[in-house]
Amino acid sequence: MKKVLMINQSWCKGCGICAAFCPKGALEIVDDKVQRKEGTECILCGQCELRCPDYAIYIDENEGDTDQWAKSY
Amino acid sequence: MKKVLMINQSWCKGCGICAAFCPKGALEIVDDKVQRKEGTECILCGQCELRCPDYAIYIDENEGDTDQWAKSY
Amino acid sequence: MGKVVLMQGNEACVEGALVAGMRLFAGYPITPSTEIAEISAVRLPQEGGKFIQMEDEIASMACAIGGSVAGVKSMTATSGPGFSLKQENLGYAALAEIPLVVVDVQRMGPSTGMPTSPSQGDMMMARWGTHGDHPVIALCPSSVKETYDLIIRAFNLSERYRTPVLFMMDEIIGHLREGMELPELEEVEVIDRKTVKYPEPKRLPYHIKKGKLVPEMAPFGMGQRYNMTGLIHDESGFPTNSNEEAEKLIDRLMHKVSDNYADIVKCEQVGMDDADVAIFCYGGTMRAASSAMDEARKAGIKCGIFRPITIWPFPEKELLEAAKHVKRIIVAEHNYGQMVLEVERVVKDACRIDFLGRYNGTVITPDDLLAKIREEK
Amino acid sequence: MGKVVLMQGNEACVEGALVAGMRLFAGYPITPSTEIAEISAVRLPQEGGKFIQMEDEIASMACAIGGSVAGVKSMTATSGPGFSLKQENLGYAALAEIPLVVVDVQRMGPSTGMPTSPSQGDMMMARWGTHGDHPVIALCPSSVKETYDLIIRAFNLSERYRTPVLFMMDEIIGHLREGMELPELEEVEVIDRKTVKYPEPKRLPYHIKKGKLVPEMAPFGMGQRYNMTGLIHDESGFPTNSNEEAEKLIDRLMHKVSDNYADIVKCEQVGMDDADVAIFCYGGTMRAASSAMDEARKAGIKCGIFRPITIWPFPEKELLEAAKHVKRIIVAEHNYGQMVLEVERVVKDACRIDFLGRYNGTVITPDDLLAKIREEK
Amino acid sequence: MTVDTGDVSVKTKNMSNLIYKYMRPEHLPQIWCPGCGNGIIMRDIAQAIENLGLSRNSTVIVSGIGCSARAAGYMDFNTIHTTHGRAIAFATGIKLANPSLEVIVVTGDGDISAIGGNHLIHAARRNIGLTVVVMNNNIYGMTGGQYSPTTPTGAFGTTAPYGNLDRSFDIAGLAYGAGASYAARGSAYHVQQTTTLIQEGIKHRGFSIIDVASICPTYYGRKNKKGSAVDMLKWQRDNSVTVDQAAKMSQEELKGKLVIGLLHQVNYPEFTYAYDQLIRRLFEEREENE
Amino acid sequence: MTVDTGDVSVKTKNMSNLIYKYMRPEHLPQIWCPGCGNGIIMRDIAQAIENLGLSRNSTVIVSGIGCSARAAGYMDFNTIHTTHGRAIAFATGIKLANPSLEVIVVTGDGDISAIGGNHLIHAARRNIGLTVVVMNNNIYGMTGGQYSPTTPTGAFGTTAPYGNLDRSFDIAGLAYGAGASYAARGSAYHVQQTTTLIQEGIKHRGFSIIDVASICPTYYGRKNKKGSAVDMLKWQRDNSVTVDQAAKMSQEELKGKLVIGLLHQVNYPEFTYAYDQLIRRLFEEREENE
Amino acid sequence: MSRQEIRLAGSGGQGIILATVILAEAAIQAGMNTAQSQAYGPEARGGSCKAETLISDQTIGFTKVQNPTFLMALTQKSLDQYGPEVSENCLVLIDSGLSAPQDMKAKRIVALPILDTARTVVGKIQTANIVAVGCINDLLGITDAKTLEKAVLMHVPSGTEQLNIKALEEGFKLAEGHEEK
Amino acid sequence: MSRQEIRLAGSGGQGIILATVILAEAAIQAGMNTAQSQAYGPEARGGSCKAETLISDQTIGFTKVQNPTFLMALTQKSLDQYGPEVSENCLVLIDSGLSAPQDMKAKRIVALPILDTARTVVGKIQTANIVAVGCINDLLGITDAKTLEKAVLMHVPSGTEQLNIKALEEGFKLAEGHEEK
Ligand SMILES: Cc1ncc(C[n+]2csc(CCOP(=O)(O)OP(=O)(O)O)c2C)c(N)n1
Ligand SMILES: Cc1ncc(C[n+]2csc(CCOP(=O)(O)OP(=O)(O)O)c2C)c(N)n1
Ligand code: SF4
Ligand code: SF4
Ligand code: SF4
Ligand code: SF4
Ligand code: SF4
Ligand code: SF4
Ligand SMILES: [Mg+2]
Ligand SMILES: [Mg+2]
Repeated sequence: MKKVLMINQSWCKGCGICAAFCPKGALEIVDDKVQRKEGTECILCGQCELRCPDYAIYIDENEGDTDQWAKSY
Repeated sequence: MKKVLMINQSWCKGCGICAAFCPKGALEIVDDKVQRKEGTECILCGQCELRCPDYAIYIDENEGDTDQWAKSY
Repeated sequence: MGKVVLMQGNEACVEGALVAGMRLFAGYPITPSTEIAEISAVRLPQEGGKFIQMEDEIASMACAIGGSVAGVKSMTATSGPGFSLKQENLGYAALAEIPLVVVDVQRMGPSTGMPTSPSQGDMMMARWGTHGDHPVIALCPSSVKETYDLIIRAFNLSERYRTPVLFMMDEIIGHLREGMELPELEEVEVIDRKTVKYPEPKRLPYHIKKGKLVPEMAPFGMGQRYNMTGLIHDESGFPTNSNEEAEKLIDRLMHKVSDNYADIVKCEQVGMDDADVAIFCYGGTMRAASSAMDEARKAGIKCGIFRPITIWPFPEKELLEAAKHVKRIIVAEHNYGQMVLEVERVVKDACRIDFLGRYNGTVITPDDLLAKIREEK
Repeated sequence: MGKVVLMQGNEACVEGALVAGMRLFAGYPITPSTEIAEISAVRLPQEGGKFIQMEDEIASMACAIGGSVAGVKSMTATSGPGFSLKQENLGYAALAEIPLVVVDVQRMGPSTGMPTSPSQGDMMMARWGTHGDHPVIALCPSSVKETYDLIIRAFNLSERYRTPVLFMMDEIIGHLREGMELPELEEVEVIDRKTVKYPEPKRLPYHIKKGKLVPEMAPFGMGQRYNMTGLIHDESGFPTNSNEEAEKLIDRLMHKVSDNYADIVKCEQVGMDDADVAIFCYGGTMRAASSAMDEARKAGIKCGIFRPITIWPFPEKELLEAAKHVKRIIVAEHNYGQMVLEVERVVKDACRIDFLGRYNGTVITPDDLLAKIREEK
Repeated sequence: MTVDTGDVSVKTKNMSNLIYKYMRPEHLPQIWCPGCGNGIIMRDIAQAIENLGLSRNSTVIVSGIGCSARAAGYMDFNTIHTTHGRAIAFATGIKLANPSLEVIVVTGDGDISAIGGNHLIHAARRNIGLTVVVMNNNIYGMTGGQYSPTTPTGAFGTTAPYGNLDRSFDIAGLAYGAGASYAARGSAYHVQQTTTLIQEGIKHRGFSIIDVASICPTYYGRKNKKGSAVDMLKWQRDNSVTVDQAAKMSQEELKGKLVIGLLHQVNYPEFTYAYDQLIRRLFEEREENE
Repeated sequence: MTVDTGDVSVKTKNMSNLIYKYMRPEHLPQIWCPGCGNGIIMRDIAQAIENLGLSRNSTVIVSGIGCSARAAGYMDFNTIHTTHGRAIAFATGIKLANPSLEVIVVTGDGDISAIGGNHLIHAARRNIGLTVVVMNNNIYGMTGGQYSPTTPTGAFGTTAPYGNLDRSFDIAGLAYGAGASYAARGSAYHVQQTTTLIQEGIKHRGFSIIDVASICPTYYGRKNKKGSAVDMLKWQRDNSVTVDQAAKMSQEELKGKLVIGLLHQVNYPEFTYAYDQLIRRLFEEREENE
Repeated sequence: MSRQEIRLAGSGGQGIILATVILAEAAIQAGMNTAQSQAYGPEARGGSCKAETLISDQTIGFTKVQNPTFLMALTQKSLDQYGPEVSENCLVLIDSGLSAPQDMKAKRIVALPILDTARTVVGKIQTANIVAVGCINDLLGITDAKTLEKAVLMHVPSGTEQLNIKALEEGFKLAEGHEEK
Repeated sequence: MSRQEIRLAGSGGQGIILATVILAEAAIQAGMNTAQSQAYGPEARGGSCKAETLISDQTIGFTKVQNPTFLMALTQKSLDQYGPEVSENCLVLIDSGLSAPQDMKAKRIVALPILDTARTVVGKIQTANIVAVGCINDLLGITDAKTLEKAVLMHVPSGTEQLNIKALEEGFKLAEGHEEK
């Protein structure tokens, strides 16, 4: 199954750790919440997941039927 | 002034430590109290004083006017 | 009839506790409770239980609580200075509703005081020693046999009400050896812990099932995962900032004891049917009182004895009733005046109250009591 | 008129203590008393004094005692759980007669409870928290200004009576900021320690000179070598097994406080001249009471307030007298019912007693009190 | 496997399998501040448990009081949040009563080394089979930034307004000196290494301690001008050396460095095991006599 | 000088000058049992003080509770017998309030390392200028022979009827691990060496500890078949090695040996000194600003 | 000045407590009585936070705000929480970015771009509380500008005086032309 | 048997407490009531030491000896201390080595060479307490020899049974031909 990057914005506190340590600069913090940065590539390395203190970002299998940002969480 | 071996029998608890570590075997315990052992020599080495837990035996200058055992203490 | 054996009070405390099911004892030596630790150290491993000497009394209390949380009936024992140190975690056990028995063999204080002298100076500390409000159950034995029986009751109460029970001994009984009849074990009532038998999904660990007094406990490891805390919590066991939940919790804790006054509170009344003067006493003081009463009656004075066996909650109903039928109550205790304050509060103006306190390391004698009985102000 | 400044209760506690001569503070942080440590840490070295953060509350209490023994006015501060831990050494200080001030900014318990919520749940612990019998002086401020003034009085009492003084604050006052007038320093009465001025050979450290209340203290290092102990001791400061000496000591300790009731016990009575109903309250609760009284009077109800400032010894004389002139006393406190027990004991049947307790983390409001005032059973 | 370039998907549980399995999501996100290192370390513990395949039902998490101590409430095990400093003493009772439980203590630097210091050294001495994970942020977070026994000399806290005069504890070193049979140091930044150290600590039969450098941007960071959470993690990244590297460095070179790795491991009989042996012996002796 | 062969003289004071000067003879002999090692060690302390020429008036002896703690009452200084385990915490207050005092803590193994363990490690960490002399008899004497944190594994006590399962503390080692800047070990037998170690400990500016092996024939000796006081001292004589000798021995060879001597010494700023510097700094800054 | 019961709400890091302290200080400096307090709690760590000041020329008995005469909210969450609690007559100040909840009874609502002003005009979002203090003083007329400035200077960390005075002035300006919704 | 109030005194290490425990045990075995206790205190460490047993066929209220009917002292110090406290009718047993103090009111005094017997006949001074137990039982007639022997065996350490039985027998013998002074 396809791996995807998941974001649970309702848990994100906007600390910026994920973004700072993403090897691809693929994340940014907007209005105290993390989001994918346009025009960057995520290589699903999982670094963000390992260091997010709030478990708000992680890699998962794509079981869902949508590929939208998980803003509504 | 002459050095002498002093004994304060009222403080002596008869533990036998002084006698055991006297290099000359010059002390003995009788009725739970230390005393000089007859026929032995005391060299005033002070070992007994150092180890007596009850400060009942010690070397002192002979200021007194008696050379008796200090049984009456 | 069971076998009669010679036993010391402190020993009876351990033997009774073993019968009640104690299988963990955590303690720290202190005169005059030390024999309880020493005998536990010998006896527990023989029964497959464990004794541990912790680094201090705080740790002992915490360790005993831990043992209970893991499902093992636990006890700790100490004397005055150590009892002071156990207070913080006593509050924890009361709030988190952890059954265990804490023995205090009282000695003369304050501070190091006179370590080997008898006293009953910790009675109020048993009630008020820790911060905040919480329920307290405390018992006081007055013979070796009663120590044995009552420590079993202490464990039973702690299990029934899920609360620490204080066992307030004194040196008089702790170090007394006398003959006592061992009960037939089958005849001893032992209340086993009401535990959750199989894990229930979404179970609320502090929810009380219909008809139950307290939430059933789930020993750690049995499969029912939940949270315990010393913070104010709701039925889920998690901290809450809700003022309603806080009030509900404190009310419930208090009421589980006060609503069951009749089950918990026991006292002995001797010769009170026709008494004019009553001796109010507890623990080892009872022994002088009973001799004094005999003497007084011989001298034609109608003397009786009112003895709380449960000292906390205070037997106020029985005492008030009794006070109405006597002219005087003499409160005799080995302290500067502790339970006498409760007697005053409860009895109000129902009868005269005299106080005989002893706080010099000696024991109140029958003669002391007789003199007080004869004294007319 | 002195300058009016905005100050927090906890800050006033430190500033007052500095004026009283505090030069050593030993503490361990705990909400809601932490500011007292924090402000002490800033202010003490500025005044040539010392702040130390110890490893726990037991050590803090011991360290403060040590400071006092070496001749420096010392203080420690904490909240409920830490107050539990200080109890053992509090008994030591009482027995060895060491002046110092112990502040407890109460928070809601039992156990960790609701750490940031107001409470007055440690009032009985202040009296009974440690083992054995010992005297207790405890004060309760009900405004920032009173905190400042009363902490000075706490130090003065501790020096005059050579005894630890408990300063029982609550979160309401501890975290309240209000304006207060700084006194002119010359006008502040500060009692300096009565110390031995030059070493006297064979001086008995616990001997009381004629006309003195307590034995003069000799700070360690001034040349008067002697012994202090937490064991029962005689005038020489050495342990004794004499029962007479034991009784003499305990009696003396108790009497130095009880005989000076008039000097030590203070209370405030507002509107009690013509009151039909009195609110009994202390500490932060006073603020709701004074608003409630105003409202009640507006509504034609003759309401008064009886407020102990000294809470231990309990102001029983004044209270009993007051009780005789009112129909009802409403005891309002932020706990499940602590001082109300003392009120009951003292007032007996002199008037009706109602209780308004709050133990859910919220504050009693004037409306709560008014409702109680209007309530007729 | 083709590497996905970053699709994002909605899934009802809204969290990774690890979190779903080992945490109590209804209580997340934690009360911890944004960027607090504790969340990272708590995840390390979960990962270590996952790697070892421990049963949640027979694992106990014990904590004291502090920000860090709140961890117990978030983890889906048998959890108990005790009194300040006493976690190890409670844990000792639990382990003794039921040695088959895996007992993990999660604690802060103040909790374990200030008020709780005595229990730490005695548990280490006894070699009782507990695993202690310290979320060491060099400060008292919960009470608002007072210096702790691990605050470096000269650093600031609300009670060290002029710079801390105390020297600081090396918690792992202290525990080792007291007899801990396993002592290691990790950091919030070094997620994988720390996970492994915790994992090995749990596996170790005896008392083990993993002192993990956490970050408290709110108090320690602010008071000491250490910048944001990100800055603090970067500091850890840039100033850590492994135990092996450290062995080759001078005292001077080691100044200001964080030494990460397994500091010490040795085998002694575990306390509750020895106790069970004793009971067995007594039972056998009794049988022989009967 | 002709050596006298043992005349005995009566003198009113009935004791040596050392004892006369530093003890309170009206309280002698001590309540200690016959042959108790504490008396020897107490004399060592007095001798060390004599050698250093300390003033009795500016020397403070602080003790906790235990047989050993009774020492305070016998010594003619400013003496304070505190609560069990808390001597160091009291002493910290005394030293802080008046750093010019020489503060010596006299304590037992239980007092200092069981209930008082936390204060020990924190005072060591702070490097506050106290000198701690431990009368270490490997047992709780005062309460009648329960095992202590220094009772060897396998040894007996009233609460270790089947042999002690705990491992034991090396008190000097523990204090060193916690940061003590001076740590030494003496014994009741080695009077002169121990005196010197105490003397150097007092001289040392900072926290110093001298862990002295005492003997308790009444409880430890009896419970563990160690014979009389004399036998126990002989054991110390025959089984001690110096630090230097120990350095050349293997772990195996060191088993059951008592290592005597200075274990560790290093210089850090003493705590109350650092504090006074801070106050001076603040005063100077204020003056500058005014 | 008649009795004012002032409640300020926002999120943990917004300096809400300091704002009430400054208002209380201003009241003192203006010769009035005051009682300032705050809700402590885990909320202080990130969640919403409230602080209060009573100001009156009478002696202050009960020290807690019971019936706010003024409420300010700087976050939607805190507005949603505390907004509905206040009565009709309470004056409510909200940041322009927020929208008043449906169940709010208060009629007098002022929306001002406090956060934005701090961020963009003053240049530091952390000064929002001081901007707010300026607005509040203007709205309630607690004291004159000079006294308020003094109060601010007594309570802000040294080194930040300039910045905070600027923030205060921007607050004054903001409130000047305000309009009640 | 009528109520006996037995007090034993000696020095710390003489096993005085054990002796009273054995007497108490003997009483129990003989179907009587008993209350045994001892003075704890620093005295236990070397100084003089006292222990007590009440024996009665009635229920025992107050548990402490108030008016001893029997006193034994094994050291001069303890005899000097406790001797003068007892009344005329108290039976006093002392070791032959001791001399009764002047101010002792008791008339019935028995001196027996207890210590000497233990040391020389039994061969171990530590057995003096058991020798004494034998004497006391004989003097007071608490129970028969068999029961007393059982009581002794219940309380002496295993391995020392032989020695103690011998001591007990020597005690019996000693008391047999005794003579009150
Ligand atoms: C007996 C007691 N003393 C003090 C406190 C207050 N208190 C709570 S947490 C804490 C410090 C916590 O520090 P640490 O363990 O380092 O945890 P952190 O918050 O930094 O994670 C203190 C002093 C308390 N709850 N109980
Ligand atoms: C809080 C407290 N707990 C326990 C005791 C009882 N107690 C007195 S001394 C002692 C042990 C002393 O052991 P140690 O320090 O080794 O001294 P020793 O008697 O062996 O010299 C104990 C447990 C006490 N007095 N106070
Ligand atoms: S998975 Fe790796 S590349 Fe993708 S966002 Fe996270 S850290 Fe960046
Ligand atoms: S690390 Fe987590 S909490 Fe922090 S910004 Fe990224 S997703 Fe949000
Ligand atoms: S060492 Fe001292 S107490 Fe012991 S026998 Fe010799 S003189 Fe007596
Ligand atoms: S001085 Fe020396 S020789 Fe003389 S008795 Fe003492 S130890 Fe023996
Ligand atoms: S205060 Fe520090 S340790 Fe506590 S939650 Fe915030 S960042 Fe974490
Ligand atoms: S019991 Fe041991 S330590 Fe205590 S006095 Fe006796 S021999 Fe010394
Ligand atoms: Mg921390
Ligand atoms: Mg010892």
